[in-house]
Amino acid sequence: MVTLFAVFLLTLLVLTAIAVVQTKNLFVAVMLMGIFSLLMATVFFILDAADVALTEAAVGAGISTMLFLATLALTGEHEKPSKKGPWISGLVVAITSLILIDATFEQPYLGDPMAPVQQHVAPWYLEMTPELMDFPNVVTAVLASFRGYDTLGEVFVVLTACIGVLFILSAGPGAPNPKSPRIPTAPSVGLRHHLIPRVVGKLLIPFIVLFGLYVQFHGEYSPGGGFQAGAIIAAGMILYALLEGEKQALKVLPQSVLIGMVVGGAMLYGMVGVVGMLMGGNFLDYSVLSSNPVSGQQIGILIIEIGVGLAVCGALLAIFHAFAARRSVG
Amino acid sequence: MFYVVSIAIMLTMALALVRAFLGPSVYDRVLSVNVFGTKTTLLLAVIAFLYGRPDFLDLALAYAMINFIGILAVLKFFQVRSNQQQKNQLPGDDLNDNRD
Amino acid sequence: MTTVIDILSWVLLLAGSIFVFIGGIGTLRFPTFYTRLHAASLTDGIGTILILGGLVLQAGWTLAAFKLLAILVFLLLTGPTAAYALANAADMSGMKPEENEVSEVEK
Amino acid sequence: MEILGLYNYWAYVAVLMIGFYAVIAKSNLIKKLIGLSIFQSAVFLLYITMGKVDGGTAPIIQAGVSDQIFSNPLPQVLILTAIVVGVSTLALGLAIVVRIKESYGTIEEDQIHLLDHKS
Repeated sequence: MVTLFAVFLLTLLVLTAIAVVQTKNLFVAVMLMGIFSLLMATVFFILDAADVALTEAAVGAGISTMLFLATLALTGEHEKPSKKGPWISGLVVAITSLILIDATFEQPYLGDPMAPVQQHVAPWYLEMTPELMDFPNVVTAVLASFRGYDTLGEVFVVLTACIGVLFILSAGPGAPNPKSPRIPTAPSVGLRHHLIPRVVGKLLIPFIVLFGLYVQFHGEYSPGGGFQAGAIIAAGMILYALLEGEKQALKVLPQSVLIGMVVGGAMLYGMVGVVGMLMGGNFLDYSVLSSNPVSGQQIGILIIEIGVGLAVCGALLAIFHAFAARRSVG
Repeated sequence: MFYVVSIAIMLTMALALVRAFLGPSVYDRVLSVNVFGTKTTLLLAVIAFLYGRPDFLDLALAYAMINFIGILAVLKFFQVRSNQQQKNQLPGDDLNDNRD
Repeated sequence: MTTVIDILSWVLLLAGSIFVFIGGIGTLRFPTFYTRLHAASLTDGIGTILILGGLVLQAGWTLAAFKLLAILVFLLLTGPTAAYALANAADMSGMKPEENEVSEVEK
Repeated sequence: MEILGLYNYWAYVAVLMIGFYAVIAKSNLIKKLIGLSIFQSAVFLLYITMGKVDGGTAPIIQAGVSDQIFSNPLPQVLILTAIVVGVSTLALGLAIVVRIKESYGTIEEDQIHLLDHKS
């Protein structure tokens, strides 16, 4: 029955995707992308991926919508009709989709427990997590410990992307110039004139941050962890920036602190691995961190999740501020 | 029982989606995104019970928060854009006929 | 006792879904933006209260009930705020209710 | 349910191809990035679909409940990190679009080509 729900939602998903692509107004496309993300997250939840649904909701529907809006404010929102005919692209897409649909008939059916992907490694993870880490969330265990190398790599990708964005957006005609004072109508005033959203929003920010901390530190027991918590806290701080203006938000968390968070988070993650090596284990093997291997694993996972949370939160906020600080040119 | 509720919510989601496709003004679309977000929150809460795992209600809470922040971001976007249009004295694209 | 609570929660859930669905129809069928906003935001409020209230009765005295109440408080704070913000933004952009009505009918 | 067993894969193909079409056929750079996001989401959908097990539940072990079947945690971990990495690369792309707009005054691919050929 719930599978039928998934079928219905997937149909809506495909329709939304078509609408996103065919609309000429980019603002509308971004709004529909928000719906697309929410639908995607619901489908993930129905397909048993609670952690992924939380991430997709916080990142896809929240952060990327805001990034798109910040870009649209700088570039304009009307798509000019393309001169090149869609026929060749349509043909390429049609042929590729025929090949892919042909390939799907080789796939195991949805939920088939005998599918090859279910036979290897995953049962071992499910079996060993209670034994080695003694906490229930297998996804966190795999993320932070069994496949800790992967996650370290991802954190450094986020760090690199953040550095890239800051470099690209710190030069050029639209770059924020500290010497010239802002004109009062600049985007930095925040939503001063909207009393009700301001009051309600400011009331809710502490709870959003608190919820983010809960997601961060309860990630071993329920859906959550550093990635989700970082995104949720970043969304809360972005709400503050929206309400009170960029300047005020940067006073609370200056750009230097944010960059410190990104670098510090990534370094914290790496240092846990190095400390493990110094204590006689392998890189990112947390068992040696304490006399009891299980509590060693738990300590290691807790610390690296904090590192991930700091890095993601700092990176997303730094990127948002880099976009918001630019003036639109011509 | 939960099935009936979730089907009703999903049908409402579909109706809101049709409104998002039709427009006609951008505000209608933002409205339907908002309706869609709250309905998704409710749907998740119901499905958490349907699956017998009410500990997953965190997700619904996160959705509610993110949806609100998204709407305020849109509001801010409108404000920034109207500021820009005043500043540049551009003819400005009329918001109210975005039929596409 | 449990059957009474069960029946009560079902009644709440059913009433909530009816309200939610009516709101959905209103969002789709009403002629102007402000009327659609009216349909959506009002039924959002009552539908949320009823559905989450029904779920709270199902959950009993557990952590889940507390989380549901948190979601309820959150939605009740944010829903009307978002509706107000939207109406305000539409009004500021020069979309007046009465003009809009006329033009929409003509279209 | 047998007939619907492959529906998720078809939806994945449809979404993937819609994103692909946006990337190759649209000339607006932001539209291309939106298409890329859609494409990316389709890949996420494929992975999560492969991890689902019939009668399973999310891989978070409930205390006091035995004999539970869990869905595969591995694809979920891969996608969880991929989503966050996806948004940071998206931000990089958008930053480049902003700079292109400032340098060329447009974000339409064909006009950028024209400007490049003129100079």
